[in-house]
Amino acid sequence: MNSADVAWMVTATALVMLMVPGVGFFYAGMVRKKNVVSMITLSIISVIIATVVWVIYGYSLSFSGDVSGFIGNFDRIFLRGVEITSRDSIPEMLFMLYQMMFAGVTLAIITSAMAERVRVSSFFIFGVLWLTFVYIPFAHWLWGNGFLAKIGALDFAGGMVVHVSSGFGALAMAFLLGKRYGYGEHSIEPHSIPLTLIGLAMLWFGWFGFNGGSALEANEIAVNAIVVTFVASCFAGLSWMAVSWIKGKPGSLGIASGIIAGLASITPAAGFVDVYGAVFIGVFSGILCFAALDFRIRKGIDESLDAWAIHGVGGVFGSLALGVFANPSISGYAGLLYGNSGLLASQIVAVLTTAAYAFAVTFAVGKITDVLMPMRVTTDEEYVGLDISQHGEVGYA
Amino acid sequence: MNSADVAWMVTATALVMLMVPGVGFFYAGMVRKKNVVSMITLSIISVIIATVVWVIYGYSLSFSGDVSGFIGNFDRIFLRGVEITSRDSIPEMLFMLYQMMFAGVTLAIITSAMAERVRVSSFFIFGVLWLTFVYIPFAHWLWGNGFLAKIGALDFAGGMVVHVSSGFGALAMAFLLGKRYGYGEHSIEPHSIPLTLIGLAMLWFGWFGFNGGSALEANEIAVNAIVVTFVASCFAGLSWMAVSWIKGKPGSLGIASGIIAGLASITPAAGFVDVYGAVFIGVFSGILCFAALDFRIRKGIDESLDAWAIHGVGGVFGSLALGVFANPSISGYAGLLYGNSGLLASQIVAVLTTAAYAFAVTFAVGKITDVLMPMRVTTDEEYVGLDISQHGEVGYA
Amino acid sequence: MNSADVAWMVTATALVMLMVPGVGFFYAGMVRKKNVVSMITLSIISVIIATVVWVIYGYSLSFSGDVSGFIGNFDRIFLRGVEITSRDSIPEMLFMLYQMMFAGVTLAIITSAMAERVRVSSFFIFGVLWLTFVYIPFAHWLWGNGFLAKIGALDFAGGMVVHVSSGFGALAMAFLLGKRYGYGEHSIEPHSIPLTLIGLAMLWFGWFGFNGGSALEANEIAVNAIVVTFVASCFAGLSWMAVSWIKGKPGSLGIASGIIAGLASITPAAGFVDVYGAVFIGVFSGILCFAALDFRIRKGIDESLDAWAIHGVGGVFGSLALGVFANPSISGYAGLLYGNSGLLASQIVAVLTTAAYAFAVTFAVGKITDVLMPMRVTTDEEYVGLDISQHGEVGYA
Amino acid sequence: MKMVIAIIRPEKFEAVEDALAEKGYLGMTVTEVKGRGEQKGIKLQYRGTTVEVDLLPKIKLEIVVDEEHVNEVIDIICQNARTGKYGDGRIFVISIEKSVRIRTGEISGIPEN
Amino acid sequence: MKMVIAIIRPEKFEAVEDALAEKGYLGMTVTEVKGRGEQKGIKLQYRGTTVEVDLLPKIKLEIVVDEEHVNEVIDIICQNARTGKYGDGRIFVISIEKSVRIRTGEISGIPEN
Amino acid sequence: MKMVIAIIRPEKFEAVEDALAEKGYLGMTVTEVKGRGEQKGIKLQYRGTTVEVDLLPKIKLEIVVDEEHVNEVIDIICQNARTGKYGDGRIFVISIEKSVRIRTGEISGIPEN
Ligand SMILES: Nc1ncnc2c1ncn2[C@@H]1O[C@H](COP(=O)(O)OP(=O)(O)O)[C@@H](O)[C@H]1O
Ligand SMILES: Nc1ncnc2c1ncn2[C@@H]1O[C@H](COP(=O)(O)OP(=O)(O)O)[C@@H](O)[C@H]1O
Ligand SMILES: Nc1ncnc2c1ncn2[C@@H]1O[C@H](COP(=O)(O)OP(=O)(O)O)[C@@H](O)[C@H]1O
Repeated sequence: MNSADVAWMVTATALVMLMVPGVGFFYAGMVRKKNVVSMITLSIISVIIATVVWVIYGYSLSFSGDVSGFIGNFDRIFLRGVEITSRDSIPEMLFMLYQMMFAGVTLAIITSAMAERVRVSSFFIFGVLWLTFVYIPFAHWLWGNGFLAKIGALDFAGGMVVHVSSGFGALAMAFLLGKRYGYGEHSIEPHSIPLTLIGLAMLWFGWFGFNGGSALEANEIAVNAIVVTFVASCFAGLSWMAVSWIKGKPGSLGIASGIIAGLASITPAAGFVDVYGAVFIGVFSGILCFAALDFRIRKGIDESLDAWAIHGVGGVFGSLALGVFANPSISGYAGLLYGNSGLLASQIVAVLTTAAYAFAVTFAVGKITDVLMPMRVTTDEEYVGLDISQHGEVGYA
Repeated sequence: MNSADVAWMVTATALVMLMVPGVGFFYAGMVRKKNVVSMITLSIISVIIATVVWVIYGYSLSFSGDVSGFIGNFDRIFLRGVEITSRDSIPEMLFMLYQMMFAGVTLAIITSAMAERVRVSSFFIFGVLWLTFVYIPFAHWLWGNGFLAKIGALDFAGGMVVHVSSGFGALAMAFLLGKRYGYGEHSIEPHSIPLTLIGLAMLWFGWFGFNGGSALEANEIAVNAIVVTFVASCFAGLSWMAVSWIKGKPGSLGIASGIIAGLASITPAAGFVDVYGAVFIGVFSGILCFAALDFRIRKGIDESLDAWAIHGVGGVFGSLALGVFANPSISGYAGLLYGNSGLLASQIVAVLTTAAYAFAVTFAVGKITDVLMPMRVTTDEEYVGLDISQHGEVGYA
Repeated sequence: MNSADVAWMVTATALVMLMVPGVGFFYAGMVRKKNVVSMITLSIISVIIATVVWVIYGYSLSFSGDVSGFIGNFDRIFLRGVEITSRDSIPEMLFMLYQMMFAGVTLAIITSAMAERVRVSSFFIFGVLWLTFVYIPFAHWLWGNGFLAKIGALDFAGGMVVHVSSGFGALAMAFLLGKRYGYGEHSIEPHSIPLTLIGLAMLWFGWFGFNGGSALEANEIAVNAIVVTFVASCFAGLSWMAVSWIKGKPGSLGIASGIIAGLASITPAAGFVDVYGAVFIGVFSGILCFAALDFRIRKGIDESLDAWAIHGVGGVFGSLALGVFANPSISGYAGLLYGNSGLLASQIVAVLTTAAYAFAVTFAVGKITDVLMPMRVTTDEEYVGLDISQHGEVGYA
Repeated sequence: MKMVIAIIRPEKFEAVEDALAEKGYLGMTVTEVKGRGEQKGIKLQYRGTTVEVDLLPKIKLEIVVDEEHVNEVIDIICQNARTGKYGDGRIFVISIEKSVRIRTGEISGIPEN
Repeated sequence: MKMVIAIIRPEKFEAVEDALAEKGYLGMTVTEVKGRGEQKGIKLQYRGTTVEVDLLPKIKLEIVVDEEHVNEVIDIICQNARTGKYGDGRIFVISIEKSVRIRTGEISGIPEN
Repeated sequence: MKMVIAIIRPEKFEAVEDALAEKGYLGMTVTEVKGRGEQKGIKLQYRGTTVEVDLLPKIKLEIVVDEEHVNEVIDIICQNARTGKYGDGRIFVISIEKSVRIRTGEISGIPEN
């Protein structure tokens, strides 16, 4: 055990944990006052569900062994045999916890598409199923030596495992659940931009642990990861602001969305690209995700808080971009720019597979949940708001 | 000096520091708008008082030497001789600072019972007395090689030193100060659940430093501590939610309370129990603390923000549970489950001693303060709110 | 590369990053509801501008080489040659990122003087110019082996580079921009004290990274820095509260301001003074900065959120105080108290130089910006608020 | 028709609301307001100087009822909002000339004066 | 002069505002209120027990117009605020005795009753 | 008795409040509202397009006084709330039929019309 690595990874784990309520606040500020409690609580519930699943079988199925490239085995069920100490770097128990937080954050992100209309009891069922049939397979495929890892696809900190899965999953859920009552007819305004920006602060801060910690050691890859992560986020904030400024004013929610777009996009690449790649990924992710958001609004799809446009599209873009920009001097992997087209090919396969799978299986999982217990509240419950109808609480007295 | 341990403990100290305003926000969201500033400020003042006391004599009396098991000596008064460097692990100066934050958090927790009615000037007197006559002795008894440590009682990160002391202290103060004007007659609703949940986020995040840092090194105990801490908190959130759901709806404040109950309960045990112990402690702490809260409401006791039901009862439960679940493979200490009944016996003695002492001496300290300067504001001051009457400020314009 | 140092410095970098939105929330709570988004966004924009400038030429001009003591060279332009690994301690790339956050925070602090009246587009121009002509020179003079470093002036974590520069810069901008419409005639009340205190929490927490990280290693200097930082902040909060209590009530904003005053004042000294020095610096900074604030209000200067009174005056005071209190047993530097008058002399020269330069050049930079694009919004835009007029958003629906 | 405008203590709102509902007075519109009474606000002794808190939070109820029910509504409010201390609030009655139900367009009141 | 007081659904506010502006009715004062209708609130079935949500957020508009425009204003509001479901709200008309423009001091209305 | 309803700029509220108190008019109820004037809102030139800010924050005062004091109250408000620019606000006077002090139950006004 290297105590310096432990020192960093314990911290990184805490940082990722903070992202869970971070997602909650980020989303909650953008919904109406009557759903603020619901929106934050869905994130908190997400990490609770993830913890239960992870401790029982999630970790084992993701990271223990491999069954023909598709899924892990049950050797680590109930965390059997997961040690708190190790010969080198960090103990498996710490790795387990760190990965658990990722599962929690990912489930929290997908609540975007359920905003202001999901039944809380059904969300428990959905959460368990979704982690089991989408998140855990993805974690295994890319990080548990599953088939995507075997074809050489790379995903440093979750461009596909976290962002494509939740982004395309959210898109599926938006189709399944349908629009919020009155969506498109009257404006549904963010009720508290400061709350959203508090969420942004937590996410931006937590992302140091998310990407920096994915090096799993306090080493040069961690250093590179946090540098490119922060640089990409700033350039993305700037480019989103610039393109949105052309049509109107530079809104804070636009800058915030750009920052998250940059963060999501650099996530898969943070351990492979250098600062120049980060600037490129940052600038283009801001533009691309803005266009995606614009597209989804024009199509009238109520994927309410844009997990798809930002995380989904950002994750896809970043996963492909790393196939181009991976600089062998960082981690040894070369992208197209450095004369290797194989990586980009693997990335394309992985992105297509994960995006399609996430969309389809999330839809199926949502459908099954809906049959077991309706996922959407009644019109009356939606009208009075989920805070009262689902939680019996009022956000602000 | 081991720089990896320093790296972790500096971080852990910062994390615990963040819990101080965290307690403030957590509490402040649950009081009425007219007392929001007061509630946050009481926490800030708590750490200020703790710092002054700690630097002058608090640290010395807690951790320097031992006078017949009951109290330390004055050798480290004014931090005389506390070094910023050391041969191994972390320097004493860092340990001193880390412990100082604990004193601050503990005093902040006890403000639960003073919510919406305490005179701010009296709180300064109370704070100094309480730290001197309750907190410092407890820290010495359990962590400064005092008599409870000598009989073999264990308290990893403050189940008794922090949670029993502040929880039972709060109960005493609730009796001493009496109910808020109108308590039980008209509803006193939380004015901002999002603010409470921001506090929750800080507490949950900070607890990584609170329990993880109590290993004092970046080692396997720290790893174990953060794993069991997080697992217990999630299971406790879930069990509290479940039992409260039976009677009504799964409120966010219930889930949040469950999480804090789980955190408080696992605190004494985090360095001794394994994940299974954590699941057990988590599940039962949620149920037990819910029952305690229910009991105190039925009794009409206005221990306003439930430091007793959550921290007090959670701390007692966790301190006893470790006597059962302590797994020798973690830190070498065995509980009842591993065939050792001695530990549980020590824990029972320690819990009874600390709970009774905290209640009685806090009551006495409160009474003395009250004689020196009334602890409760006038009815008019209470009616207009402490923000205006104590601080001359209005929370929200 | 020392992985323990990396572990700490990666964390410290994240902590300083969190201070950027921290400044935003701290300020935003003190302005009117109609400018809350603007105030937070200015901080976010600050770090974005700083990142772009830093990556392109800011880092190079600050820290690469030296052109006759006044400025660096272009060798590190576009971060050319900045490595992610190193033989000892931390890699240059991490140092670059850590310093980048400082530039961002400093620009955020100066927005105090622009509150509720700055045109967002002009702020971009101002930001680039100000970093180029004020911040970068200062960083070079004191930390890049520039002429102030050469005469022996010390600035541990930015008393002059960060606080004098932004504080005196803000004063200049207050003169340049003039008062807010209606300032002094009707009250301009803080719209959300809880939001300000959330900002305070982030700043206080982040300052562990700001001062502790300035040791650049997880060593005894880092330990000393966080201890004296926290102690000074508490004593300053207490002394500000005490002097303000004499005239009225102990407001939370006063305690918060005192804490920030203590933090700003200890910043230049944190690696050189011991706890006694910290207590002294803390107590006096609270009193001094309170007096400065009082003075600026009596003079009718609308330096709206008191960057000058708190950061400027605090930075000056702390920079001088270290010339007195520097204890050679900490880092080898002796102050007046330890019989060395040379250090104080250097500090006086450095403080006078930086304060005068910051004021004059910021004024010039502001004037130039104003010519290029008016820095102040129109009266109508100010009347409806910057949130609507600059960002097209409403903070709270 | 008359509109009964009552300004009451926030902590008495629940009691008033329930009492009105019990007697069948369901329709009402509620606004959070601040009020200053004729005795000015509460005086806080503070280190010799007296600080006056002028504006205290109140709840304003607007209840439109037929003329014959005005007195009953006033009685219910008075009984349930009273503490007997300064600040209990006021009830004002004004005349409604016309009342329209938006859902149906039906005009349910004819000007009475 | 009359004051038209309309209590409408928040989500219909924009439509009403725009429709009024289009017809030249610009002046208005808007307040966020909560309201309980004559059918009480919404009943949520919840595990056997029924939870009633009494007070729902509404927007109150106050529009002062000359007598001859009252009916048009009422019509515009009704048309744009109606969903046909319970909770659409009410319009009340009261008489204004005097109206003063603060900017100029000009008194633009003479008591009409 | 009359109710004087004044809609003024938030930044003028303090001045009005103090001026009223000085003359002995203590009782009042204050509501935060938003208002649109007859000139619509403020027009912001923005890159060619004009953005109109319709609803600006205002403070609504409701002051119930005896008939003979109405004009004085209006004068005080006008003097202290005026800036001379659009948006200064309006004062409306309505008739109160009955006024009850909840604390005592005393009915202090008799219908006057
Ligand atoms: N003349 C008035 N005009 C308008 N509102 C009033 C008037 N007098 C009192 N109020 C309202 O009634 C509330 C209670 O008034 P107050 O005089 O304190 O009560 P009490 O009649 O019990 O002494 C005030 O806060 C204010 O909102
Ligand atoms: N008698 C009343 N007095 C005052 N306000 C009323 C009254 N009746 C209804 N309202 C207001 O109108 C709103 C809608 O009333 P409701 O009866 O639900 O509508 P509908 O007439 O469409 O059934 C209520 O929320 C309340 O604010
Ligand atoms: N016809 C009206 N009905 C109700 N309120 C009005 C009316 N006209 C103006 N107001 C209120 O008065 C405020 C100021 O009106 P405005 O016309 O801008 O002022 P001025 O009379 O100084 O031009 C508005 O924001 C609105 O709240």
